[in-house]
Amino acid sequence: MNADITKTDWAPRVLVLLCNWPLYTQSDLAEVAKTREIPQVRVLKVPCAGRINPLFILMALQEGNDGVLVVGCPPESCHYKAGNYLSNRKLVVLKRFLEYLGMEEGRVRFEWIANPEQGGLSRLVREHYEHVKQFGPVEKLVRSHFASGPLSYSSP
Amino acid sequence: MKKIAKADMGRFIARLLEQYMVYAPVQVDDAIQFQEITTPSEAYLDYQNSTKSPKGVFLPQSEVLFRYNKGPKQVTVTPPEEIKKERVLLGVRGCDVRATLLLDAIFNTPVNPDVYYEEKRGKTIIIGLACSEPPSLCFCTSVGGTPFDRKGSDLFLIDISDAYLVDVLTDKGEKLLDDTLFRDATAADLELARKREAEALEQMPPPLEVKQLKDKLDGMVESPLWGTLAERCLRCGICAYLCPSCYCFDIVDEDYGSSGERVRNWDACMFSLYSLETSGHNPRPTGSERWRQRLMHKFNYAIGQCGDALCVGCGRCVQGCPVNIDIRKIVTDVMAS
Amino acid sequence: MRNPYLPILMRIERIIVETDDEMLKSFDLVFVNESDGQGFSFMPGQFCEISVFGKGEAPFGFASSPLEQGYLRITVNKAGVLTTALHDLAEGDIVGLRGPLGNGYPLHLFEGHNIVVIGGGFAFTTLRSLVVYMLHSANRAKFGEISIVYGARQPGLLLYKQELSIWGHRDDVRLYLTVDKRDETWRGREALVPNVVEEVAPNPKNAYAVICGPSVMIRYTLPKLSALGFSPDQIYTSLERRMKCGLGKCGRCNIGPYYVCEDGPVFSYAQLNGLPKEY
Amino acid sequence: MDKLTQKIRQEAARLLADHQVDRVIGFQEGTLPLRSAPVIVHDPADVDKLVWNSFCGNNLARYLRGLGGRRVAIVAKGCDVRSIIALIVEKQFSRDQVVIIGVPCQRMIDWRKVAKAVNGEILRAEERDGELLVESKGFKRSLQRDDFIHSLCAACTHRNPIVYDILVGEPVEEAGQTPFPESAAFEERSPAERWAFYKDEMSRCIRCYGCREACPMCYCEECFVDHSQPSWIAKSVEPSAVQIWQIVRAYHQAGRCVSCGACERACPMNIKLLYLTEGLNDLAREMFDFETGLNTESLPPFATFDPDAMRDTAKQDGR
Repeated sequence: MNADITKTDWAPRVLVLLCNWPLYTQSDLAEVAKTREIPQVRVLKVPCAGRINPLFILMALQEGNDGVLVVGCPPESCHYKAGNYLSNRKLVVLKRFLEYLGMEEGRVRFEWIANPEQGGLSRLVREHYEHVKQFGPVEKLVRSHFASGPLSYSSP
Repeated sequence: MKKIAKADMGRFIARLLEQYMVYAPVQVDDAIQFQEITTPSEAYLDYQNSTKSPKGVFLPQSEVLFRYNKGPKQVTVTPPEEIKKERVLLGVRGCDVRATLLLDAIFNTPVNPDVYYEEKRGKTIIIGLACSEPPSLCFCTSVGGTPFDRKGSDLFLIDISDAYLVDVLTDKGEKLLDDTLFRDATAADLELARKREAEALEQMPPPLEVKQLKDKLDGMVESPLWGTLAERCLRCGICAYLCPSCYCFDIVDEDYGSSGERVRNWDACMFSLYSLETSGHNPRPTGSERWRQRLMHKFNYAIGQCGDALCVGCGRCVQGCPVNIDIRKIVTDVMAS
Repeated sequence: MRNPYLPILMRIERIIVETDDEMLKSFDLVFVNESDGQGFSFMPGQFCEISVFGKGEAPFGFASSPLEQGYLRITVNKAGVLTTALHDLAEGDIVGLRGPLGNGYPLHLFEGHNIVVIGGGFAFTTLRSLVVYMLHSANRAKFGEISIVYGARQPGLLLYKQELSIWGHRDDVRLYLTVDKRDETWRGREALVPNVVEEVAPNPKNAYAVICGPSVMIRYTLPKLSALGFSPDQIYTSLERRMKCGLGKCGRCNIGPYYVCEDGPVFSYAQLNGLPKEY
Repeated sequence: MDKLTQKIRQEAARLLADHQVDRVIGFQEGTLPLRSAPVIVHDPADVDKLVWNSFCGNNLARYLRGLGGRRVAIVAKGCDVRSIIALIVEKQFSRDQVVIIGVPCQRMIDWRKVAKAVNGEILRAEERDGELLVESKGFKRSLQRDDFIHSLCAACTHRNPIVYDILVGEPVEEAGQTPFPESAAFEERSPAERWAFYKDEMSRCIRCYGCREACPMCYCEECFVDHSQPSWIAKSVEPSAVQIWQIVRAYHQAGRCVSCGACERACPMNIKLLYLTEGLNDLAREMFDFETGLNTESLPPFATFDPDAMRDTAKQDGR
């Protein structure tokens, strides 16, 4: 899909899955707004990192996101007590499994931050954005679209 | 009768490739499957049996029926473009060609013909390949075929050591021949081919007793056999997907927001989703009903539907079943019951 | 020849909420391209595949009669992916239609006979088509007595209330409405369909019964009809199954050697005798 | 081996005759060389079908799906028993519902390996004292049995049944943990090569779900690929859909897989699958110090956590 876009025009598309709970103050929200200034960054708030089905991440990659960043609370300060302990295990294993299969390191990333308003969130998102930019457009796991795809997928 | 030296096959395939899209058996790691080739050397004709049957040439596992675009209060529907390049299906066993003839009866119907199948079928020339070394688990002679079954092929190749004898069966086949590569076969060639045919037939196991199978199954709507089979069956789709004559399919929309495609995919009667209804009711809720369906469809209903059993004895389901459910044994058990 | 897999584009002209729980809606569809409508004809009991593009297709029996000109009606219970998507559409939206598919009720057999129509719940759709067809002034004389037994769980779940009211006032049709559980609005019967059939005791002589409804209703009504003297070849039903192609090709909807889509969906119980009970 | 078969038949006959169980799940002679087949015996008169040999590769714990309230006996080698334990941990049935006829495993033969080594179709095969006699059209050959052990069996560390009700045969000496060669070799490649390999292998997938259905742990009433609300991935063989299907199938086995190899053994397209689950098993060992099916108390790693352990409070992304 991105093949005809020249490298210089290209900017990565990044999905940020952000836990809703550490966002208390105006300055927290300002941080979220700041991340949205980065082109093609989409921030999706979730009620807890524990809500994230690993399939969300695979779907995001399949739909052509160049990076996926999950930002949650540190496990011990989860609003729901255990949500992040469980998601920590699941998401880290998924990330490491994808990298085991050859997915670029850090295309999928998990971070826990306690206080977004201290500039942490936008810095983190920017960092992730710059990190995935170096890989160029994502190819692995991207769904082939019919506009360019074949009429039948099977080698018969 | 013509013949072509094996050494010339590469040149023959190269010539085919100039004009046709060529599907041939290709060894991909440890599997042999029919796929489009771009160079003659990809074709692997010394195979015994392909892992997957060539049915996908006519009925691809996933095939776009049409594409749609959605706008506000409007939709456009675009069917796929017509196939421009004719195809050659090279090196197919007689059993697989026979399966194609059975599928013709399902898809090329006078009313509501399946236009997708029909087009691909009509634009494909079939070069059959005699089965000189039938695998031991094959049973084509039990279900009306032979290792040298020529029916349905346009050209039919018989391995005679350093050459293939070429049986020219249709005009479609004849137009592929040319004088530089194909010569008239000699009496000795014909004799050798006959010998090969006799040897191959001799290698076949004694045919299973299937004449009364349909009648027998008529009385088995309720039978403990179905439960016994279901008990061991994993309910995967291996047998159906490897089978050259299983053709069931599912139709789904793959949506991309404002546009998408309607796709048909192979389906299998062993899957629960195959018959599960929206209400949650499944008319074939367990493996027993699904096994009854599988066996009945192949050896009973199919007789009325396409004139013959939907089994060509290729042995792929026997080879592929992870728990060794063996159709030969099932048929024997049914007949003995 | 028309590619039978390509849907005809239809515009939703009217949406009617049929039941109190709003789970059933009727959709009146008109051809987007008039030319598609020319030569389009169907008979009561036939069905079509409706597409919501992006969600897929599902089969629905025609609820309108061929003699209701200008639109095709389907009535849809909100249950799965496609029907939910259909319920979310608005008037003016576009859907696809493939059909007519299958065989209708055997009207050539029915003509000259008394007809007993037995329906339950939202399975009354093609029965509506049949009744409207038979009651039409051009057709009424071809049929003998027409009786209708129609039941729903609650009064608010009866479909086609307008038609029911019209039929109730006609003197050439016997309409027996019933509900499983009455409420304050209901002054009619409170009884189960099989019991009403037993009570009104249609005469099997020179008659056909057509029965559509939930399987449990059918299971208890069939013995009542037999007891009254109806033989299996005098009782017709319309079956439903998971379907995909509607053309007898994709497998799955067969009952024994019959494909519900192609050989049905209308069957007599004589035809179904001895076949696997896969419905 | 014959003695083991005898013993299994005796025990099965006894359990059925005494109505201790209503069926015995075991192996019977297959209809193909080098393959034994699962069998479910209901009648003491049928116990002579039961056999034990080096072709009993299937994981029979798969047949404990949908057990309901029944009580059954199962012939189980090391990996089958681990699956049984894992299924008990996941509350699929209770321990007293299964009478485990444990058999210390002699390591099973990989019929594909033999087929590859022998030129021509194998018509008959027989195992005799460490020898594998195979008969092909026109010739017979004797092979060293140990050269054709399934790669997973060769690396197995739990050949003895961990729990059992009846033990048939003598316990074997367990080997220590060694890296699984196929995943070790995979890991040594560059990321690009790894992805290319995965992509290439998956291009043969026909979505028959043989891998899923052969696996004792894939017991979900509805698999994620079959969901319609939401529909996670396309039902077609579109490459990314197929790749995600297999990633998630393997991933759902993280900390649940017992390394029996049922998935890869079942694959009709000879797709390599073991480096996926073995890679995850390595991760489970490294991150959570966990191995599946060793006791009936430990929950699989994704079902629990340990707030005191570093591994659960610090993110472990291995970078």
